[in-house]
Parts: sequence; structure tokens; C-alpha cells
Amino acid sequence: MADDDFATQVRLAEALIFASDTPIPPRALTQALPDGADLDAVMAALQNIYTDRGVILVQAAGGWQFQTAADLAPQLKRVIKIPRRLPRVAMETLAIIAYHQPVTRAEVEEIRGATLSQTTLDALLDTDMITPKGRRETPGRPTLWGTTPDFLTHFGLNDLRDLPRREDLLVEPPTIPAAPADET
Amino acid sequence: MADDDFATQVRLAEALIFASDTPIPPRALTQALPDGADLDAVMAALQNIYTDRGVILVQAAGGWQFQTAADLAPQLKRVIKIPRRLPRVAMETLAIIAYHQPVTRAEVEEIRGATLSQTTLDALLDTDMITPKGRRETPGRPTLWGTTPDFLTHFGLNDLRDLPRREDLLVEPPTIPAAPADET
Amino acid sequence: MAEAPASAHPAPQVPANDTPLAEGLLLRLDGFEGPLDLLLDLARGQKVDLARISILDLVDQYLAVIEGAKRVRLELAADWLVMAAWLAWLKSRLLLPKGLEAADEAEIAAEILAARLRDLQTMRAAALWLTARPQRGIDVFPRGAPETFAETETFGISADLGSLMRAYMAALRRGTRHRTYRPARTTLWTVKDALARLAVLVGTLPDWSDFIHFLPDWVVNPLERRAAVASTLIAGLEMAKSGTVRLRQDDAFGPILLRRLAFGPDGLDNDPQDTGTQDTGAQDTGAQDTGAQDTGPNQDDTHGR
Repeated sequence: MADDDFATQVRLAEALIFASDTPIPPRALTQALPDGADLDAVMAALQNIYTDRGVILVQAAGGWQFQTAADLAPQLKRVIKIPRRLPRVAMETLAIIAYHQPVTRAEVEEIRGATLSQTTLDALLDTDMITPKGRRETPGRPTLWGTTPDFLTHFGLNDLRDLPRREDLLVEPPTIPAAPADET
Repeated sequence: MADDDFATQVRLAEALIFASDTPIPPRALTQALPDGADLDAVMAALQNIYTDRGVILVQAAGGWQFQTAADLAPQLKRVIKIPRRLPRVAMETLAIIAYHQPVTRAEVEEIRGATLSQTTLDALLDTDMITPKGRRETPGRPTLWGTTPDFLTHFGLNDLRDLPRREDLLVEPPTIPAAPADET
Repeated sequence: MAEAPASAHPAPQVPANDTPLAEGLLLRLDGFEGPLDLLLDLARGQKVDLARISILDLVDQYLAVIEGAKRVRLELAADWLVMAAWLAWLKSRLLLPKGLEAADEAEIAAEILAARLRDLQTMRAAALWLTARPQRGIDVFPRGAPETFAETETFGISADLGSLMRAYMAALRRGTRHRTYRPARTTLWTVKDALARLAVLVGTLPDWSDFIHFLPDWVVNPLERRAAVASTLIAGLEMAKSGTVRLRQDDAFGPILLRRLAFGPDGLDNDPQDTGTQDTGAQDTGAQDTGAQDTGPNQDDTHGR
């Protein structure tokens, strides 16, 4: 009986997460499971089932979601139409916003030593990965920018703390690896 | 080796069906799998994996797709509440009203460069995020529109002054019909 | 795998000798996003460890590139030349014997520059780290046909500030497309504007004040700010010529100070309290409430930039 209950709980969690295309927060899972269910145990069991599969269970932006396994990317890209990657400038701007948030546009420009083009700003806003986060209380009250949960989801991060520490970023050898080849 | 290959084929089929937004016809699967793969065997293996799971593999509309197990649906239904998405036109209109209030319908139309339907206006009124704010004392005495406190609450703003500055959104702000208050 | 003989260091891509590097660079300045970008590139070619770059060598390399570029193309953007001027100043100071105040100042400025380069490099690395991760919708995919357990309980509206902003920009862009072209209203601060503002403000200041304080406070974007600095400086010079104000700069690239001439050209004692200016409705802001005097000259290093 008890085993049956547990199996049903795992199936419920599986169905709920599988149905969604965005991460499901633990709160929603707790609500869906019967009172007194052990969410950690359920998720551990579920994760165990999805080891080595074509679809895997990951944590992103503080929630759970299924996504295709990364090693299948090359084969999937042949079939699935994918959007273009963000250009380098946009990626740099995004990195600066992620590390310095909340940050004003002027500060981003100062760090990059170059002005931010409308194209880049539009491209970033279009991805839903950045959003206004209030104003700085200084003269002119400039808008502050920060990243969204979509930013975390997009890069498979559970939390902003999953970003590498700044001091760890520069220890790599100075020869910059080429950006992953983009097959399209 | 052969087992490995077969396992990979099953994983690939699983990932493809999962990621696709429509049922995948057998023809497409054959194309995606390596030459000589035994599609029937692959699909049988995959279907086997998804026996008794929270999600099942079904054939529908001439293709394969995953579906939540029917017995779980009732329990999931309780849980999910879907916030309504405002249509694009309504969002644009709301944004213009927020930035240009108090503003007439004709002015909104001029800024958007498109007519504003009564349906859209009604939909916005339904959200309680906009409200009439008197009339402009010009011929025809058009109604002026503005946002409500509900608008602020919804977007997590304390004050209209907390909206991002226009100059932070646009590198070169286009010339906008002047704010109604100063002219006419 | 052939054993690489001796050399433990990975061979740098860029030759250590700066001359060929400079020549290679000068024709493709457009490939850089600005002076800082070029400096970082030069610095990376110089040393493995960004913490130990030689600012002096860097300055020489940058100046060589700019010098070379000027020979080829005359239209070199102001940014590049401003940076060149600042670096030349920095170099002259760095060459002074240690211990002199000016030399110490330059050391600090050099450290700040090195730190900025490190920051930029760090953010580049962060961008690469992000780029290398499997990205959703590009490398890994979520459920393509999400199931909603339909019973759409209309529970509020789903909309956030980000989508509101996107909607606003989309609306503006569409609106602009439909409208006939009108040249953008120029928002640059003209010399005339600056003269008018200076004339009003100068009367309110009792003592030497950094002319930066006379800039209109609404300018935020860099272009507008540069225009405002230039026109305010010209206005200041104009007024100095006509004897309304005095200008002072204690050292090169130091703050430019400005005060009203206590005795006007007509020899009258123009006490700051009562004159204001001739042609404007001189608000009689007493000198005590302007608050500008306590922010007067300062050692803020941004003045040099």
C-alpha cells in the first residue's frame, strides 16, 4: 500500500513537471502531492528514473523541469529549428548585467568602454532574460537592469550563485577557446 | 556496441518526441535515426519504458507524442491556475497609456500607428488597470485615459515614476507626438 | 602527440614585439568597440597575467596604433584621440621620479586603468562561460507541446514589466514607421544655451567652482554630455573674454575652475549678492544655499578623461 502511494506520488510529480515547458517550483509540487508527502524523496526517485535517458530532470531557476539531454543536441539540431545565438556583444552585456545587477545602462557602457546599441538592448529584451528593476535614487533616476528567472532557465542555472565567481573566471589559460561551433 | 547504438536511438527518439510541438510522424523519426535503424523496435522499447509512468507514449494524429497518464489528470486539474495573457495589442496600449497619460484614444492610435478597437479597450478596462480620467477640453471632449493603482500593484511599482525611463529603453527616442498636456 | 621541446609557456598568438602588432591593428580599428577594447587586446598580447601588465608599454603600443592610424585615416573618432591624449598625459606622469605627488597620482590612475581592463576581461570570460553552457531552446529543449490541464481558471493577468517594456517599444517602433520622417529634435546643449545658463548660475556662486557643476543636470547620455562640456567650456571662455568671469586651471587635465569677476569690466563692485545678471531675471539665490561651493575642486580622476 505504502509503496503504491509513493509510486503514485512519483508519477504525479512526473506528470506535472513533464506537462510544463517551464520549471515547476517546489511549492506547486507540494500542493499537487498529498499532505505529508516527502517531496525530496519523490524527486530523488524521479531523478533516478531519468538518469541516462534522452530526456532528463534538471533544476533551473529554483524549480524542476524536464529537458532533452545535452549530448543529443547535434542530432536534434538537424531536425528542430533553433533560433540564432545571441551575438557576442549581447552576451557580454548580459554577463555584465548578471554580475553587476542591479546596474544602469551607463554603468554597463562604462565597463565595456563602448556605448550600448539599440539592437543589443532590443535583442536582450526580446529574450526575456533582462528586465527593469526599479530606478537608482541618484540624479536623473536612471533605470536599473537585472536578470529574470528566464535567464537562469536559459542557461540551466538554479540560482545566480551558480555563476562562477569572478576570481575563478580569469584563472583559465589566456588562450580563449573558440565559441562552440554553431551548426545550423 | 550494438546495444549502445540501440540505446542512443531510443534516447534520440525520446528527446525528439518530447521537444516537438506536434506529434512526430514515423517518417520524420526514420529520417532522424541513423540509416538502418529498426524504428519499430526503437518505438517498442520506448513505449515499454513509459509503461506505468506518469506520462505515456501514444500515437495520435498520425504521429507519436507524450501525454499525461489519463488517471492523473483529475488530480492535476485542481492544482493549475493559468493567468490570462494580455494580447499584444492590449499590452502595447497599456504601455502607451502608462507612459503618456492622460491620453486620448486618438493619441494612442497615433503613437501605435494603428487603430484601437473597442474590444481591446474593453479588455483593458476589465483588468482594472486603466480608467477614464476626465475629458480633454477640446472639440468633441474626448475621454482621457490613465492607469489605476491596480496597474502599479500588478507591475510591482510604487509610483508611476518608477517606470523605466524612456531614454533607458531607446538609444535614440523616436519623435513622439508631444505629451498631450503641453500642447493643443 | 609530439613532445613540445622546452617552452613551457603556451606561445602567445600575438607577437610580443609591439611594432608589427601595431601595424597589424591600425587598419582594422573598426573591429574594436572602442579604445578600451583595443587596450585590452594589446594588454592580452603583452602578458599572460593581466594583473602584471606594464601600463607604460601599453601606452606606447596604443599611441603607436593611433599615430599609425592617423596617417592612414584622418577621420579617427574623438574617443580614440581622447584616450590617446589621456594616455600621453599618464605616461608623462608615470615617467616622473617616484615620490612626487604627480607621479603618485599617475600610479593610481594606472592602477585604475589596469583594474578596468581586468574587469572587462572578467566579463568577457563570463560571457564565454555562459556561451559554452547548453542553452535552452538552442542546445537543450523543453517540452515542445506543453499540456495545460485546460480548465483555464482566469486567475489574474500574466504580465510583467519586461513584457510591458517590449510592448511599448514595439508600439513606438510601429508608430514611427507609419509616420512621415521628421528629423530627430536635437537635444544637444548649444553654446547659446550654455551662455544663458552660465549667466544665471555664475551670479549665485561666491567662489571658484568646478565648471563641471555648470553642466545642465539632465544630460545623461555620453554624447549629450560631451556636447554640454564642450559648449559650457566655450561659453566660459567667451564670458572670460568679455570680462564677466575668470577661469583657472591649476594643472593640465585638472579641474577647470570658474568664478565671477568680483569687479566687473566697468570697475563697479559687483557683489555676488546683488547682481545676478543683467539680462536674465536673476533669481536672487543667495550664495549660501547653492551648496556648490563645498563640492568645488576635487581630485576625482574622471576630470582627466
